[in-house]
Parts: sequence; structure tokens; C-alpha cells
Amino acid sequence: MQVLKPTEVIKMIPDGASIMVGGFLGVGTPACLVDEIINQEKKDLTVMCNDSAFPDRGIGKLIVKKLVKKLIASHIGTNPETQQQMIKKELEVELVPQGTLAERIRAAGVGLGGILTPTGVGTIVEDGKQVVELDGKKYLLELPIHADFALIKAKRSDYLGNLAYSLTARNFNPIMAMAADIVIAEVEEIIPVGAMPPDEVHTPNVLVDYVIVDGRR
Amino acid sequence: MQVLKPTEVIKMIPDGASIMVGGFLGVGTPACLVDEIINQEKKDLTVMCNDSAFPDRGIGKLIVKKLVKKLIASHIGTNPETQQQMIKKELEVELVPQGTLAERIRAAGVGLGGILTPTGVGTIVEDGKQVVELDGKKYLLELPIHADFALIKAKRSDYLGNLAYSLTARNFNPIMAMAADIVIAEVEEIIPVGAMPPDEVHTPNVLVDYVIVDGRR
Amino acid sequence: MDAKTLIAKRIALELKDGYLVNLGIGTPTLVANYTPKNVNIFFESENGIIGMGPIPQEGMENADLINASAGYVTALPGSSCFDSATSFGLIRGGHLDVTVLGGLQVDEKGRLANWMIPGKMIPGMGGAMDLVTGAKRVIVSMTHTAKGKPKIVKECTLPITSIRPVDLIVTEMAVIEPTKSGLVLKEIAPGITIDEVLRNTEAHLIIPENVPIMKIE
Amino acid sequence: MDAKTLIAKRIALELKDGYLVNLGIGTPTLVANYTPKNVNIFFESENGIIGMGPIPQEGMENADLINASAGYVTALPGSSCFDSATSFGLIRGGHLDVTVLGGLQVDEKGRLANWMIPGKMIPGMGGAMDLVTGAKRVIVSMTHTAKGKPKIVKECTLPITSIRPVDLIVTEMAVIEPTKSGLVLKEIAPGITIDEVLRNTEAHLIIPENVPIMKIE
Repeated sequence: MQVLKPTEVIKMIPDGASIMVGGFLGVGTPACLVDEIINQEKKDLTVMCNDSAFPDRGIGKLIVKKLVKKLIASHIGTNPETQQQMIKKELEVELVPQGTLAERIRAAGVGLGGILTPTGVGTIVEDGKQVVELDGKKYLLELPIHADFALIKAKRSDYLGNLAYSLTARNFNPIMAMAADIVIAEVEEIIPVGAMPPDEVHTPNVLVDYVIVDGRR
Repeated sequence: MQVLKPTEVIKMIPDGASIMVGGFLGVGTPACLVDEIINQEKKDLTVMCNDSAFPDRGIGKLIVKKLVKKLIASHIGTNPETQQQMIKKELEVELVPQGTLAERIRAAGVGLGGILTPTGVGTIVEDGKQVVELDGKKYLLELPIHADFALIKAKRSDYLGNLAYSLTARNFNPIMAMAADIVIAEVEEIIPVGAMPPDEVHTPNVLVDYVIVDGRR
Repeated sequence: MDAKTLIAKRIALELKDGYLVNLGIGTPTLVANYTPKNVNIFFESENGIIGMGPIPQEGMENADLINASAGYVTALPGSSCFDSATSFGLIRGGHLDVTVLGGLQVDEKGRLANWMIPGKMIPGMGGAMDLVTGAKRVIVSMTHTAKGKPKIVKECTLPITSIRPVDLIVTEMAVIEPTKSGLVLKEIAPGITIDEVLRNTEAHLIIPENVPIMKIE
Repeated sequence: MDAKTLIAKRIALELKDGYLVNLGIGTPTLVANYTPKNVNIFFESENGIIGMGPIPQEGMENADLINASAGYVTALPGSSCFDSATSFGLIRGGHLDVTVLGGLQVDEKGRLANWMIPGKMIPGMGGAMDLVTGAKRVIVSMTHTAKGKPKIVKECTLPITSIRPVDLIVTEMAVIEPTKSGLVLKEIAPGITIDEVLRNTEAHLIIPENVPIMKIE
């Protein structure tokens, strides 16, 4: 793990990259990293995130700035801009049930080829997917979602990169930390190695490549 | 959640029940609950556990007492009694790769119909299983493992049943707590409600039906 | 009593001691205000918390602690937080006793549509598909009609949320239970006649001999 | 230098700064004693810890802290603990840089057999199948022969652990690398001739023009 500045770490992301971004309606989203993506005008991004938050918050800002080519999310209802761009075909949106989104990201992170979920069977989510019947019950075969980069937000890190999250700001962050080639964590503080008890580490250090400290706190 | 004595809680388990038991070579195994099963001579059990530990430790004791009809585990090498009973056909053993065992138990707990894993492809673990090919890579379709009872061991509980585990005694306990009809936790102490920070709860209280305190500590 | 209060009060009667309950965005959240006395309910929010408490006093908000509508909430003593995969594991794995959700339509098979109006409003399904598919009991909280048009219909014209039928529909006019034989009128609201319910319902309703009036204080 | 020490020292040279490494039961654990200076390795044990340290001083053991052989270990500052699903998620998900495992046989395709001898010894695969299938790099640590019989064979007669070929075989006689063209003799031990290696190997070995001697201090 290496501690870098937001400018340095975002420089590594090329236009057209796929990035996972933690957060639920902006809470648990790495705000500094998102702002730096906007500063550096990264284009044609594929973004995986639970939702597109609000026009002025979370990854909603990336949508408003039209930096996103494709969005994979479970909910876009709180950001009118997302639906507008989708209707104008400026933005491709793949809507995924939230539990399925979590399992697909997890599957990529833990090396599974896919999972069978009852969610979405017999709905339009089934379209184009393989249906597997087991013991008379139907399931959709859902495939892993992997990304080039994961941008996650934790409360704190130690100097090895072990992460601890806070309350409902945990959400998608731990599973995204396993499902991308490069993992960048934004934290509020970095504490000494050994100051985080082993039982309270939420994401082990070996998963984290870079840590940036949110200077605004 | 209800706090009971080992005698009371084990009384609920009928002969022939399927029980998951936490632990890795005995560490993280609820020793009091195992001893009480022996006291009450529960018979014809189907036991799911990582391993059969040692003849005098963990679920190894259940094997020695011949209370187990079927064992689903990843490793039986440290308890010679297991292999002997298996060869004499007194005990049915299903050997499952450890990561697959974890995912199958988790799948039952989180409502998945199955998972696709590369582990075991082209080995004897593949026998009788469906092979699914995706993008030229083969996976085994592995099915959920559910039990009537889960007997787990935590370091502490609060009076609502929230659990926290200790170091490598966590192992299979959290996933088993999701995968059984009735969950019984053996703990070393019960602490006041509110004394366990929300971010440090490893198993939420709603999963736990009964708690017993190990009186020997 | 206004329609929303009536619905919330009636649904509150369905919640029993020790239940794990998810309340959907909007009107369903009102149910928490009317839970019976001496009944301990654990409210969860799919963004990752069990033991969610009421809105905090002004000045006591925590930026990391929100409900699924991004509103600030509190964490009661004994609450626990977890990631999105675990959260939906609890939901899809059958650990959630009740979910209360809003509805756009429910049809004679008990199927709910509540996540999009094609060409008009595409907020995405968020957690709804997992909640309806996975909860032990699904209760729909909705007005009986929208702009004078029945919402309880022969067959959903909007995309359904799950093929799994809901367990109870509560409106300001009636309590209706989907059964294998069809929709059964279980109760009517104070001051409403069976004829009025029938006039405002497109679906066929089975009318038992005795249809009691909702018992609301 | 005895065979075990030689093998362990040679394998230790394969470990690089920041690596996450799993050492199998038995001889592989010796590798930890010879890691290069100024190189920070994170040792994990599949029972749920990263940052495992050496055997504790007498009297400083903790009953909850063992390695995968049930031996007491220590937890270094910055260590983290997790459940078995996460542990094997790290292994199968490609987050483990190196696993070092013992072997019964390796064949010309680089396939390892190390988990059972039918009719004789059936310990179970434990974590071996996931480790060989999922680790980025698999290194086999074994004696070149067993009771005078070659262990590097044309085709495994024992049940294989995975179809995934291992990356390196280190014995007290040689370092051999499975490649698409076959097994390549990369290095020979001090005092050993190529002829001796060939006499003790059943599989065909590709012999490059220059076969250096292992650089062991």
C-alpha cells in the first residue's frame, strides 16, 4: 500500500476505464476521488455503483458532467439527470437488482463464475439470461462484475492499508475492494500499524493498493 | 433471543437432526454444546463441519462416540477414528473442498440456489455434478448446504444476541449462523445491550435463537 | 384519520415481537410510528443496518448513518452494521420477517408492480425485487386507486417486481389477502361499504360471509 | 544442509515484497524462516488470518489463535481476521500471490496430486483444491522421490488436486518449471548432476543448454 495525493492517484485512471465506486445515495462514496475525476475530466467511464445519488452529490456529479458512458446500478431515481441522459441515449444504463448487484460484484472478488439467484425470475431482469431450474425452483444465472479500479471510502486505514468502515457508509465498499484490479481507498485518517485490532479490520490490507486522506475533514 | 442452559437447549435437538458445528480443528467449536450432545446421546446425526478435529477435541468426540451417521467436511486427516468408521461403512463421509464448503453454506444462508466455482473441475469432486462452461472456462455448479441446527461459538454476545468472534475462532461460525433453522451460540460472556459497537458486531442478533454461556471459563 | 395514517396503523398490527422488518421508501416508513406497545421490533434498512432508530434531534445527525431514503436516522443500542452483500443475504436468505412496500399495481395472482412506468418513470428496482422475492412476508401499503383508477387489477400492465405473490394488501379502503383461489377481502375500513371497495377494484374479489371492519384505534 | 532446509531456502527466494503467501502444512511452513531481508511478506492461514507471526513464547499462547495445522501462532501488528468464506474468497479470487504446498506427485502437464492415496490415506482435500486452483502462483515443495520412486511422473496415478498446472516444483535435487512444452529443468542442487536428476524423474524433462546451480546461502 502506498499513500498518495488524489491528483497522483486519479492520474493512473485512463479515459474509458471501468470504475466501481462505493456508496449508497452518496454516503460511503469517496467524495475527494470523485471530485478529482471531475478535475482531471476523465471521459467515457463505465461506472458501477449502487445508485446515481443526487446531481450535486456522490457519483451524481460524474453523470451531470457527462463523464460516464455506461452506468451499472440498481437505482437512478434520485438523480433526474441520469434518466434524461438515458432517454437521450447519451448514457447507457444497466439496471440490476441491488442484491444481485452485490452478489455479482462479490462473485468477481471471490473467484466464482456466477451465482444462481431467485431475484428477477419472471421479470424483465430475466431477459437474455440463462434460467436454471433446480428442484422445481427457477433461478437466474448472474455473472460476475469486475472493474479496472475500485474507488472506495473507509473511516480509517492503518499504514499497511487495513480498512475500517463506519455505520451505513460501509455498504458496497468491502465487496468492491475485492473486485477490481486496482483499489484506491479514501479515508478520514491513517492510524499506526497495530492500532486496529485484527477482529475489527473490515478489509484486509492486501486488497488495498493506494490510500488517500480526505483533506477536508 | 433467549439465554438457556446447555441441557435445555440440546434437548430440542431430535435424533437424526442435521447440525452444523463451527470450528477449525476444534478452535471456534462450541465445546459445551458438543459435550451436552454426548451427555444426551443424540443419535444418527448429520454433521457439517470443516473437519473432524481430534479424537478428544471438537466434533471429533461425536465421531468417537458414534453419534454421527453422516459427516460433510473438508478434512478428516487429524482424527483416525473418522477414516476407520468410514472404511467400515459405519459413517458416511462427504468430502468437500474447504472453499466450496464455505460457499455452499453461505449460499443456503443468503438464499442463492447455487454457485459456480472453478475448484474441483476435472477432479473426482466433479463426479455427479453439473459442469457449466462460461467464456470457455469450466465451473462446477455447487448446491447450498442447509441444516436444522447451527451450533456456533462466539467470544461474546449481548443480551439481544449480537455476536463477536475472536481471531481464528471465527472461521465457519458467521456463515453457519445464517444457514440453519435454529441457531444456538455458545459464548464466554454476555455483555449489556449497547456495549458492542454496531461496526464491531460480526453476527446480527436476529440470526441467533439461543445463547448459552460456557460455565467453564 | 387520513388515508396514510389508517394504512400505517393497520399494517403496524401485523408486526410481532422480535420481528426483523424492512420499511420501504415513503408511506411504509410511517408504520414505525404505530408499532404495538410491549412489542420489540428490529427495523433494518437495506443499506446495511439492523436496529435503526428514529430521526435524530437537530444537531445530532451523523453523516455516515442514513436510511434507504438518505434521511438521517439513529442507531438504537444493540444495532449492527454490515455490507450490502450481507444485507441482501439477510433479505434473500429468508431472515427478514416482514417487508412493507409501496405499490403501483397488484394483480389477481398477488403479483406486485412497483418499480417502473415504462417511458415515464424509470427509477430502477433498487432493493425491491430482492425484498419481494426474499422476505418471509410481503405487505403492500398503497392507496386503493390512483387518479380514480383501480390499482388492484386483473393483470399487472406495468412490469412486475417478482413472480412471488405478496401476502397482504392494505389500502385506505380494505385489507386484501392474495390466496391460491384469488384475492380475498379480509377487512374493510371504517365507514366504507363492500360495494365501494368493489367499485374501486378491477380485480375479482372473493367476499367472505363476514367481512369485519379494520380494528384501528 | 538437509533436504528440507535446502527446499525451504530456495522457495523463500520466490517471495517478493508485499506478497500475500499461504504455506501448506508440514515442510512448506519452514519457508517462513528464510524470507529475504528487507522483504515484507504477509502470511495468511486459510482458517482466517493475514499477518500470522511465529510460534508464541511458552505461556503466551492464545486458545483462539492457531494456524491451519492447529499450532499456536502469533498475530503481527496490522494483522486481520475473517470468516472462512472471506478467507477462501481471497484465495479463489486471485488475491493470494503464492501458495507453497507439499506434493505426492506432479505430472508432465504440471498437475499436482497431494490430497489422497485411495484405499490407504484419505485425509480430505481441506483447502488444497482451492489453493491450487486460485492462487496466482503455486509452488510445490517436495522430496524428489518417495522410497526411491520418482514423484515427478508422466501422468499422476493418484487423484489430482486441480487441473490447473503448478508454476514451480522445488525438490532437494532440482527446480523444475512446468511450461506448455513440458517440464523444464531450471536449476540443480549443489553437488547434483543432471544425470542424477534424470535417473530420479519418470517424467520427460526439457534440459536447457545452461542449467545453473541453485543459489542458496
